[in-house]
Amino acid sequence: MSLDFSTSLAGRRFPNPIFTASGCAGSGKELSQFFDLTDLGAIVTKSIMIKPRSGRATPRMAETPSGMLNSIGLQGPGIDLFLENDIPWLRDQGARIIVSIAGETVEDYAVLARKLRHVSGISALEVNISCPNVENRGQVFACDPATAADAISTVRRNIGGELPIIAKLSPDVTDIVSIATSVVSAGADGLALINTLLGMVIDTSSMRPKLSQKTGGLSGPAIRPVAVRAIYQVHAALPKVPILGMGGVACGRDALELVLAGASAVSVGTATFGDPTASIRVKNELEVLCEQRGFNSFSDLVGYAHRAEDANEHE
Amino acid sequence: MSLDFSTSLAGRRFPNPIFTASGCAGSGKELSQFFDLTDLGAIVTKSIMIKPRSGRATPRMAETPSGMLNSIGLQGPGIDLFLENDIPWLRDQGARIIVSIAGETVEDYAVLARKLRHVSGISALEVNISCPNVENRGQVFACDPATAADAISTVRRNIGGELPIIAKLSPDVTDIVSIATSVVSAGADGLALINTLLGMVIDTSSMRPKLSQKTGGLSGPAIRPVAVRAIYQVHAALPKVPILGMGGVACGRDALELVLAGASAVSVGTATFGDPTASIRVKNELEVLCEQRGFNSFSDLVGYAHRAEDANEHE
Amino acid sequence: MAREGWAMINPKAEQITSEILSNKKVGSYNHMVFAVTDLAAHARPGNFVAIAVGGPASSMVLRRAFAIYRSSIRADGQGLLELVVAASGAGSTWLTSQKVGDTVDLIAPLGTSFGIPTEPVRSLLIGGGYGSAPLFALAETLKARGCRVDMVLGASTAAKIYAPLEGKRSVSSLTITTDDGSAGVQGRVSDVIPRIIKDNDVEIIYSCGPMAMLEAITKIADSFDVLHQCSVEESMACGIGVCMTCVLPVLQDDGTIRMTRTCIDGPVMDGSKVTWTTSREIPEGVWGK
Amino acid sequence: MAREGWAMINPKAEQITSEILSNKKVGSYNHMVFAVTDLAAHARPGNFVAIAVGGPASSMVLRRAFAIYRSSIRADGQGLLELVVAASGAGSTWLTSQKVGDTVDLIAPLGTSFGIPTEPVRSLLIGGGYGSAPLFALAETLKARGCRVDMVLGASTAAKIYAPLEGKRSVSSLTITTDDGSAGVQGRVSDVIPRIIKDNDVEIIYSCGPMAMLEAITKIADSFDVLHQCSVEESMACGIGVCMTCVLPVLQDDGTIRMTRTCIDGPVMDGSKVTWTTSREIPEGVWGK
Ligand SMILES: Cc1cc2nc3c(=O)[nH]c(=O)nc-3n(C[C@H](O)[C@H](O)[C@H](O)COP(=O)(O)OP(=O)(O)OC[C@H]3O[C@@H](n4cnc5c(N)ncnc54)[C@H](O)[C@@H]3O)c2cc1C
Ligand SMILES: Cc1cc2nc3c(=O)[nH]c(=O)nc-3n(C[C@H](O)[C@H](O)[C@H](O)COP(=O)(O)OP(=O)(O)OC[C@H]3O[C@@H](n4cnc5c(N)ncnc54)[C@H](O)[C@@H]3O)c2cc1C
Ligand SMILES: Cc1cc2nc3c(=O)[nH]c(=O)nc-3n(C[C@H](O)[C@H](O)[C@H](O)COP(=O)(O)O)c2cc1C
Ligand SMILES: Cc1cc2nc3c(=O)[nH]c(=O)nc-3n(C[C@H](O)[C@H](O)[C@H](O)COP(=O)(O)O)c2cc1C
Ligand code: FES
Ligand code: FES
Repeated sequence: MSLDFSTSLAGRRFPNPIFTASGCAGSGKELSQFFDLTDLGAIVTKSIMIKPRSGRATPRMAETPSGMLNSIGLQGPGIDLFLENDIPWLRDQGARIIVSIAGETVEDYAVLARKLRHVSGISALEVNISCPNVENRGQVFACDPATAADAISTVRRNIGGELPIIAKLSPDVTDIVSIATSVVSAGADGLALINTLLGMVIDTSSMRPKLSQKTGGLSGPAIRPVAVRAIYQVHAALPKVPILGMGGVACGRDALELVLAGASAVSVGTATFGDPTASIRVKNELEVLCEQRGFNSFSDLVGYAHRAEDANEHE
Repeated sequence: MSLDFSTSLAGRRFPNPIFTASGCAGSGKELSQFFDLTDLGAIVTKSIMIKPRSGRATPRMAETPSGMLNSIGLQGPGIDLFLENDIPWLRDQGARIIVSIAGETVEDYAVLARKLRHVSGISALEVNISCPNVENRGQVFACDPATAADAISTVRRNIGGELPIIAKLSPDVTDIVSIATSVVSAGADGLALINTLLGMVIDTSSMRPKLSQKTGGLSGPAIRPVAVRAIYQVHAALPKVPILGMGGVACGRDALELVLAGASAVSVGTATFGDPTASIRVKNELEVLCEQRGFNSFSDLVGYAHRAEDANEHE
Repeated sequence: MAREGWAMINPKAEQITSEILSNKKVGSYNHMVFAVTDLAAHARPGNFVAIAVGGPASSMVLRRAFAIYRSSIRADGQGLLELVVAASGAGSTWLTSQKVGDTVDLIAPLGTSFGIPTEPVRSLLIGGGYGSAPLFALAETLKARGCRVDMVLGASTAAKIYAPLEGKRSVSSLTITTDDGSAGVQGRVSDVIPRIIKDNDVEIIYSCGPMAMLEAITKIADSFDVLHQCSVEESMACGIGVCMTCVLPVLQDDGTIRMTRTCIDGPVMDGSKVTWTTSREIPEGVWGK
Repeated sequence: MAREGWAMINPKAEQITSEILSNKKVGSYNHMVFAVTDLAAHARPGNFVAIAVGGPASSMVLRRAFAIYRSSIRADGQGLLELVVAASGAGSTWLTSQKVGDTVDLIAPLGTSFGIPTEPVRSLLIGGGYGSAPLFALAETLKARGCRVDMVLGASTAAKIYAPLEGKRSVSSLTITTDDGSAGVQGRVSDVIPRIIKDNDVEIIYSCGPMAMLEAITKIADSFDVLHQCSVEESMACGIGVCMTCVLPVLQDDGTIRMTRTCIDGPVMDGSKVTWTTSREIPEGVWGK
């Protein structure tokens, strides 16, 4: 029997579990040069804000051992131009679309949700709450259960009952399970784990922080053990909440690791910078690995590492 | 003029700023096969507990991209045998000794401090508070400002006024500055930053967590950007509190990065596993880098990356 | 934005495993030849390649960009790409230490190329350090179009001037400057350019080199009201337009200044449209600031 | 603990840059020869080497341990170490793909060695897969001491039996077992050992191979009351005794069972003193549990 490689996330079905990661696939156009976007489970768009954003000054990146720092600062055209240009184009390609939104205030999230409410052709919203909350001394929404829940419940109220909400959490917290629990109570249908870790590189020639904004987000294989841990912990605590996993996935083995920890789908981010077709390769390799392990359905592998030590092994 | 490579940490002077990292240098004997222990600024001993500890079952480690996970579980002989065997031996070598202690209850820290109070030949105590607090649902001491302060003030009270206390913090917190501030108020003379990050690896063959205890501590170059960020943040907030930096240092450049961020001394951990003489190499390389930059005194480099953007450059 | 349709983003780019056919030290640089497909036929002067570095277990997750020095199809049909690589950090040091017969993962051709005038014009090509690399192929193309080509190459010291004999064939004059005077005129390229522009009545400048040099050339070009196409060099994480790390503030056709990706809307850009800035801040007036 | 003074911890170990002199595929393995200093003279059967893998920009931070197959000093004084390497994961695959003339960073000799009886005894050497590697040099040593040496090698399939002709010189009998029957007896080493022990009146068993095999052999050895020295294989982060990752529960002279480092108090250990456990828990009775 052949493998059913489709997955379900927050009530939606996707033909396969490999997605792009927000901010790591441009508008989709750039990658469509290298492969057909419909070959992926979904395209997750770069987090969009209400207004056009220049992002931060350069240098915006620094390579680190098995990873990189970025401080793009959410450069983008703003929601109106995004809905005018990017979404129709992706829809024309036949790609499944997950729109990522980001705000600086709770009201921002409300506005964005209302703008997206009646847009057709979107499979889900990914709500990036790893942004500084300008109303709360710049503290990141995702760093506090209450402000995280605030942002999510606001989206829930404004988006209506249709579109699934995936809350994207930051790993830079003392207790990620409490944040996860809080946003799920606030109406999140799924969780995206993990966003980047806060890091810094100092240029030992100039003897100053390398990035113009000093700190940046650490991504890539270096952080994979943190992603696996976060996904495992959250899946153990909230086994029914679907997880979109990400963090350092560069091959099928890596994706499988996140799936076994509890991810129902996996986004490929930084790996795409080193290899434009990384996501397609990850997808193909993961499919083979699932088959080799004798599973008929991808969904049986989700969270499989949680089974009891003495559980009967899968035949 | 030649470089003054000595450093001062929590009121004690060390001939150079490169130390071993707790848990990464055995008892010292094993490394003394490869170099003279007095060539390092200090030897930081493996965290010792009150009683003998078997540590955790194997597998205790997993390699990760540019890093590794460990879950040794503080295997050790207990404080009495440690004081009987390890300390006299290190003292005989002429090594400068920083003793790391770890407890499961606040009272453990009190007992350990009292046992160490009158031991001669110790330069400082490193208090590892990244341990589960059995009296508080296993929550790690270092993850909460109050429990972290509890452990430190207990050590302070029991150690007397003589021996400097360096509190070793975990990076797995939402706000490391608040923890740092709290332990300094509680009597810490210095801070050790950072302990390992909580991570997990899943074996994709057995489809279970690779480590017997599932999670482990992530160390090595992969985490260096997190260490630099933590040191930079804490030094910015508490510029007068000396920092013993660590996390992914494998060469002189890496050590310099931590120093520029604010570390007065740097411990070399995981790198020693890949290269027994790593700490000596780091020391020699760092010395050259300091000289090349025209500094007369190592201490002028500590926190140098914090100077104002328009500050006059060092001549 | 200048770029309109998605079909225009690197339409000829291919990702291939490429064998190193030659690797020779020339002054401070390594001249390296790579076996490629007939993508070589599509590479234009100014395009770059992106190479994965460090081997299968590499800790370096990002590609390195290199300007194409020459691209050609050998008589036997084998496509060739030639690069000039300075061993500076870990990635380029790894690349230059690869041996003939070793293979690398390479994507090319990427980015914009130098605009070639349809009429014969008097051109000045200016390169700093390995920035001379893309200029020789450009010189050939311009020469073939009947253009006059003068060239200025500058570097800190003689060993960092890359100017092989065969490369200089198409050049009417070559002026060299070095900071230490070890070759040519002591000084910077900007010291000698104004006179060359005047003497030869230069109509267009092409440049490639460090950002500070490009900025200085832009000022001179603007003061003489001469066109200036420069190949910029910003840190690039992806090289294919998906990461937004490589941006510069560039004046758009709609009058806005936008943070523009130098990997797909560059590396060749109109110098006068770039807001050159040394401060680590977004300049005033940039769209979305 | 068996080991008393610090001076006894790997007293002859050296860290060197070592050139690969030969690298040949033999069945499933690579037989590799490394140029070393006269540390080769200090290596004893059972010792291992620790090699850094992945090159200068490696993402692999830990060394890999390999049992020494042979160590010798060539006529011209050149020290040689020979290893048998199975390309399994990223590190060993990197190592086996290095070419003759490439260099690696290597530390040797490390760990304990097989104890050699002072009197001639009847010995049985048992290897699983590449676990045969250290047994041939041991066989030579035993033979030179007048011991009878029988050998059993087992693996899943014929290609995984490493038993070169020159290695077998010192062996009185060689029995091979494979799971799939592609060579020798179909089955496991434990199926054939009891008969060999009885037939040859074996006094001491030396073994090297997977942990499950060593455990099975320990049971048999104990049942026949035969000495059993085994070379264990636990994941090692450092190989020099500083990390505590490589431990096994081992009975000490003072009667306690302690989590003992297999890199410095092993890899060769007394099989009957090891608490073999497949559960991922510390067994009851271990000191400090
Ligand atoms: C469009 C373009 C064309 C280039 N052409 C050439 C060329 O023809 N010959 C050549 O030798 N080099 C060229 N470079 C620079 C080259 O891509 C490498 O960045 C440089 O070799 C240093 O890399 P490294 O790995 O040795 O240094 P590392 O310090 O290891 O690099 C770390 C990171 O910083 C980036 N970085 C470091 N230095 C530079 C730099 N000067 N410019 C941009 N990014 C940098 C690297 O790309 C990498 O991501 C070009 C760069 C760009 C963007
Ligand atoms: C004392 C000793 C002697 C050994 N002798 C040999 C030998 O003669 N020939 C040979 O081919 N191999 C030998 N090994 C195994 C070898 O050290 C490597 O672990 C193995 O080659 C797999 O490494 P990798 O990098 O390919 O796999 P990876 O999966 O990349 O390894 C990841 C990590 O897990 C560890 N690991 C993986 N497999 C094993 C294993 N089977 N045993 C211990 N650790 C493992 C690695 O050391 C590494 O730290 C020996 C190991 C030990 C401890
Ligand atoms: C250059 C870059 C830009 C990113 N932009 C966003 C973003 O806009 N929104 C978001 O939620 N995450 C963003 N991320 C985080 C990724 O989506 C992902 O969560 C993270 O990088 C970990 O995955 P990876 O290791 O596969 O890259 C960005 C990451 C990178 C490297
Ligand atoms: C095997 C291992 C054991 C460790 N044991 C201890 C310990 O006993 N006490 C402690 O405070 N830190 C311990 N650490 C943490 C290190 O001291 C250090 O903080 C951390 O590894 C980061 O530094 P590195 O990247 O240089 O290893 C241990 C780390 C490793 C890898
Ligand atoms: S380098 Fe990624 S967008 Fe230009
Ligand atoms: S491998 Fe580190 S103590 Fe044995």
